[in-house]
Amino acid sequence: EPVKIRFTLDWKLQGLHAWYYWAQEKGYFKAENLDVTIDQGEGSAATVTRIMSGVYDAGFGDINAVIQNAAVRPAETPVMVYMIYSKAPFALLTKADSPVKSVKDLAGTKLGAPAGGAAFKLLPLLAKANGLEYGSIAITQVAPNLQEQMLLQGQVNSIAVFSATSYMNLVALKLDPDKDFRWIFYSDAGIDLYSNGIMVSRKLANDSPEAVKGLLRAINRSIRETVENPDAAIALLAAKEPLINKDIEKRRLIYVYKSLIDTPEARQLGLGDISDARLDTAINLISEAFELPKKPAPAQVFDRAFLPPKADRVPPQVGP
Amino acid sequence: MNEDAPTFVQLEDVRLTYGRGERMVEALGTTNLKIGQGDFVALVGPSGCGKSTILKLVTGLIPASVGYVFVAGREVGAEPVRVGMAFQNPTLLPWLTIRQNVMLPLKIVPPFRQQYRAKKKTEFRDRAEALLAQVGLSGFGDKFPWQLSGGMLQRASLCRALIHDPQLLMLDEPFGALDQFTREELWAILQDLWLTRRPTVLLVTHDLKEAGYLANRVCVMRARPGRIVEDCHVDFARPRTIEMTYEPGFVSLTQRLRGLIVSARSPAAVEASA
Amino acid sequence: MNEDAPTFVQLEDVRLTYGRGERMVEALGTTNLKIGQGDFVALVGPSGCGKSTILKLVTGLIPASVGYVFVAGREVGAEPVRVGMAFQNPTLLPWLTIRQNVMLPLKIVPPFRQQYRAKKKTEFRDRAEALLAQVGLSGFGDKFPWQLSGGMLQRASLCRALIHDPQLLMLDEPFGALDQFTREELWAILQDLWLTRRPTVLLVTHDLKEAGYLANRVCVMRARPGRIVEDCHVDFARPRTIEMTYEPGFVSLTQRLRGLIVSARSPAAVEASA
Amino acid sequence: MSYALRRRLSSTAVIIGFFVLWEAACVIFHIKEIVLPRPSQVLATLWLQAPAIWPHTVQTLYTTLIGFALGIVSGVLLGVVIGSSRLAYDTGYPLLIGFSSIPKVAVVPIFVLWFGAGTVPAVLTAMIMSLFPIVVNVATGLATTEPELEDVMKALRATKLDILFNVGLPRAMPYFFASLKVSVTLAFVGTVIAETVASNRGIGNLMMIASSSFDVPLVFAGLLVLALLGVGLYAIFSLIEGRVIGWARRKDDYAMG
Amino acid sequence: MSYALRRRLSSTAVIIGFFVLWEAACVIFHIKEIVLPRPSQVLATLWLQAPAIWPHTVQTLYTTLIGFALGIVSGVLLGVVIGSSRLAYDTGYPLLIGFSSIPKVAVVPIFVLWFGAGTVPAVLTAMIMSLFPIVVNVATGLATTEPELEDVMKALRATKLDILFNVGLPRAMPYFFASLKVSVTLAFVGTVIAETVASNRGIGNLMMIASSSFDVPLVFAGLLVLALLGVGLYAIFSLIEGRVIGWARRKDDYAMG
Ligand SMILES: Nc1ncnc2c1ncn2[C@@H]1O[C@H](COP(=O)(O)OP(=O)(O)OP(=O)(O)O)[C@@H](O)[C@H]1O
Ligand SMILES: Nc1ncnc2c1ncn2[C@@H]1O[C@H](COP(=O)(O)OP(=O)(O)OP(=O)(O)O)[C@@H](O)[C@H]1O
Ligand SMILES: [Mg+2]
Ligand SMILES: [Mg+2]
Repeated sequence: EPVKIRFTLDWKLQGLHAWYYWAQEKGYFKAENLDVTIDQGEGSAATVTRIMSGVYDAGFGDINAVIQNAAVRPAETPVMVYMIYSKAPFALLTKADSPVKSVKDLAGTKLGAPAGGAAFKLLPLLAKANGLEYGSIAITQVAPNLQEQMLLQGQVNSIAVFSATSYMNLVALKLDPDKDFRWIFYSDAGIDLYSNGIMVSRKLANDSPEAVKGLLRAINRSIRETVENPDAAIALLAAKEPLINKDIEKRRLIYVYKSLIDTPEARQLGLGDISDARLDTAINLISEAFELPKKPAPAQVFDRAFLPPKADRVPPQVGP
Repeated sequence: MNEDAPTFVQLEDVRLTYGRGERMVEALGTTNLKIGQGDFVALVGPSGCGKSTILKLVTGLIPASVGYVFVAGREVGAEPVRVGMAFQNPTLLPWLTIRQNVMLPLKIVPPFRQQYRAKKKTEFRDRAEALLAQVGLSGFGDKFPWQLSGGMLQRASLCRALIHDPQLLMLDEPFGALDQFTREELWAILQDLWLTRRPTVLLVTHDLKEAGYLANRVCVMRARPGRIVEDCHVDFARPRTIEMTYEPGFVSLTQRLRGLIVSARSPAAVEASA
Repeated sequence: MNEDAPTFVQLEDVRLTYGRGERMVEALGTTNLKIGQGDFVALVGPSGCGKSTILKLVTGLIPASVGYVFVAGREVGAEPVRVGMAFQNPTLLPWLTIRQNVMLPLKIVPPFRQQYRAKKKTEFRDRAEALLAQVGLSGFGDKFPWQLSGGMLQRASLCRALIHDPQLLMLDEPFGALDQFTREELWAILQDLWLTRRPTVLLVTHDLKEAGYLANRVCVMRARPGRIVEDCHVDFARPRTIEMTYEPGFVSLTQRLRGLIVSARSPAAVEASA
Repeated sequence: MSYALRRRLSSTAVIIGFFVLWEAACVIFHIKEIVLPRPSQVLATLWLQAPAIWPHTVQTLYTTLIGFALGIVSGVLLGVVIGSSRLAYDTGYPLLIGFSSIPKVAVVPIFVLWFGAGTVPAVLTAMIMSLFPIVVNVATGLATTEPELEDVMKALRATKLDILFNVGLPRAMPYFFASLKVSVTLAFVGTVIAETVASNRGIGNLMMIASSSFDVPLVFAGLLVLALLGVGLYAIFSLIEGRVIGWARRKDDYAMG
Repeated sequence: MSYALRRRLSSTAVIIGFFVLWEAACVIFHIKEIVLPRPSQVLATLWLQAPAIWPHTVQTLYTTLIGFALGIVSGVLLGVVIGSSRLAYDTGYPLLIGFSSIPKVAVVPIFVLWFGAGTVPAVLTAMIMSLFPIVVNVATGLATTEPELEDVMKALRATKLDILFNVGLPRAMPYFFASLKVSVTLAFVGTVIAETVASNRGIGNLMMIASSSFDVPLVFAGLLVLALLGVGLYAIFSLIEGRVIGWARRKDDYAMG
């Protein structure tokens, strides 16, 4: 009989979630003898907590949250099995005409950051890596959904954002995110991290490794198919939730794929895999930023044993 | 007694129905009543005949369904007359002490109102205490209403009706819960007050002796729909005494009133005489 | 009348103080009272002397501060006795109609309680209507309490005290707000009821004629702290009539009671006689 | 009849006036759609997207009604306990106040960790949010019941339960209905908060989806739906209230003489 | 005295018992810290981090008190208007109910865009959240005032304002104090919600930071602080309530004979 898997997303329904629903609707999960239910999420870090609590078996969430938890509660922490965003979406966003051109220019300006978010937590490291006195930045803490508007209103000079979210917010505001704004990615300023991917509970990984493999096979296949057929993928999503804005979600899907998934590293290692050296650096950075009591081993965080063969994981070309 | 005094209270073809539609109840049939200034009128009649209703009409608590109520020559409510009322239920405000309850009219009614802040701890307080002492409640000023017995509450309520020296005094069975002796003492006090201050008084009572002792006129009502069927003048000399109530003249008055009420109770009999 | 009847109600060295600490009030001094089964006792005394307090003690509404109250041989509250009480204020429940208010005891008191659901629309309803008709309130069953006059409320409250055929009947000035005739009618009804059903009755009243007409014993109380100072037996034949109240024997009884109350009102005089 | 009609007309006029004012303010002060959309935009969105909004509305209403019903039952029970027992009063109140001072957004994730995302956390949140006002008002209503009314029952040797059902609760009804007005709004808030955190459907979910594509008029359409649902339930309670506690409001009737 | 002491002791015992039970449940059912930390952990965190938590506490308390005070004033005013005017009742209630059914999380961003991040949006949120229960209860209290009591004033030709101040408001006090208990908790919730959206200080901010580093005991320490603040304010109101509406609760006194 099929293995039951409760799967949690990182956020509400968006274009970049298309492949999960694709796999479900096309019956790929069923073909792997899996019974998957997909729930929307409350943040990529909460995915980790949800799986830890035992209510969920797998999900799409943040590897940095896995690192944080693995340091304290290694036995309960889920393990990442398929990296999707091989580049972290953390970025600083300012208006194109702003004097803030690099991290160094933040000195003496006002920065809006979501309280507690990783983009905020990494700021001291970012400052240090760029030789800037952290105390010289005037930080205002704002909820993520307010950041762009406060930037536009001039209440802050720059904001620390999730590029995938902010980019599309600006599009929705009928602004040109590429021309009117300047993006400073953390990864380009010395803070190179991984980000969201598929993680499963220890229990699932230990008890039903075949199920995990099947899950990844289905998702991997769906990623390729959705990226090649974005219109069909978004239409499938819209059938599920008619309220989404199809244009925006399609753009979001493509933007995320191009900027965060289809990276040089992914072309080299294949989708889903990572470089152990980079992960080690990331673990060091996170441990420092969050003052972790000890550094977890990379093997505690990521397990490539369930990945489909590399030939199946070649990043596809974006379809029409 | 004083037939030529100017009319102070006048009910002109007043009718009163409670409720609406099917639930409508005619409490008061067409009623006319004139009370001269400084007069003392008693209202007697069977239970539920509309005595309290008349008092509420004169005080302006309910509007007449038909007809007009005039007080001091103006339509009721508009006139600048100090009214004191003792309700059938001694509705003291439960969050105030007895003294505060008694002083309430001084807080509301001009001209006392203006001086209330200045005098509430001295003159007005003494005034309330003096009145309470007169009705036998000295020492109870600081109690709350629920700490008093039924009769004590009624006396406190009487004090509240009197404290602001009203020009129009409405008393709805003010002595109903009192024993005969307390009652007789209060009769004397009320008569004194009336003789010295001359307010216009409308008194509802079931005690014919009380009506005869206190009033200049006794109006007898019949029931359902209520109507005044008889208006007796009481001409005994003032001040009256308890001894007087045993005199034959007085006894025959109460006998006559009794007879009137008996016939008022059987509506058919009245219909013929009306 | 029936001196050897078993004691039904007994107050044994009862004292009652309200409140605590400085605000303490001694409402009832040491009081002893025995009432035989099926007896009819009236309590008279000045306002605030503790009559209502005694009724509440016997009904178990307040616990004695000192001493014991026994009803039917057991401490009050524990005994399986049907009690009917008419309070000094006709505290009808404002969210129920008059009929529902009157039927309330049937809903609560066994054995009626068990049959309430089955009979509330037939037998019990008729019973309530019959009782209401007896006190002159037929047609008012569907009204709410605030739609009735003071005297009507009092009569409804009396019906509520009687409907469940109580073995112990406590009446706190049940006729205070009624005119003399209605009152006399109700006296006759109450006497009939007593003669046929023989409940034990404790009646508080200010009307000495009422006490003499209805009761077998009249207890006179003095005030502050309240105490029973005299216990008069009334031996007129039953059924008594209104005419009887004009007979010399009766008049001299009420005169004697008057005298007792007069002396009870001046505590010093009583202290000597007690 | 004509009086009732006039009353209804004038109150409708004032309510429409409120929306007209809002529209005018947006136009006059050039308030951006993204800050506060005009009511006409909101209504247009509501109309155009109605078929897509409908299932979310049904979900939220369904969840809220269940949570609210549970809230009423447990609220009345707790209120009775707190209103009649000294010990429950002394301990129940601080615990409840403490618990209610906590924003439920912080509690919903815990429910999700126990029960998973979906209807259960939303029902629970609606229930615990709507519970407290009911507890407080029922307890206050019971505690302020006139002892004279209880004496009527005590004289009949009524049991505590008899007294509760025949005096305590009827006396507390005006309090209870007052608390329902507050509670029903809190039940909606609770459901929606839970839906924004953890649900695949419902107005809360709709608003999150709408706000992630910056569709502010759609967010406001969601808010408008909530407001309408709240008012609708209020109207129903109002009708019941009018029947049940007419005795406490007789003033109105009286004034018409 | 000994009675009061016993009462206090037994209620303290029950409250402590509640926490002991919680601790025991966590241990027995092996509840993970990340789902529900043990109270001992929370207390330890509270104790160790006290200096860091303190400024947040002060900020939240300060904001809440201002917002709550404004909420009381405007709530009573609105309650009086709705309780005494038919038109205000017919229009004010639906508008208020509609507005209250909207989760305030959705409204705070608008305040932030208007007034900037910081104390102002938090004060406003606390105010509008605490306002509604007060409005409803004051209005109900006024509407259910016994006409007999008003007649006492009307017979004295008292003005409407006289009646309001001498009968209406005193009569509505039990209702008012009941609503304060609900409102004070809502004021805290409002402040904290606004702080989580946009603020650099306050318990809401603290909890956001704590939860992002998965410091669940610190999140719960924040919740515990909120609960304690709520209970503290409740205790103060309780004292005032005891003095002001003793007349409505005389039952208690009476039962001791
Ligand atoms: N608010 C009301 N609504 C409906 N009917 C009422 C109302 N108030 C009084 N009534 C009716 O009006 C009639 C007269 O009532 P009213 O109180 O004037 O009588 P009353 O003469 O004072 O009687 P009592 O001597 O018993 O006090 C009664 O039949 C009563 O039922
Ligand atoms: N709840 C209470 N708290 C404090 N004192 C009270 C309370 N109830 C009654 N008293 C006091 O007890 C005394 C006796 O009261 P009670 O009601 O028994 O008098 P009563 O004989 O019935 O008088 P009345 O004929 O006026 O009804 C009064 O002095 C009263 O002030
Ligand atoms: Mg009357
Ligand atoms: Mg009494």
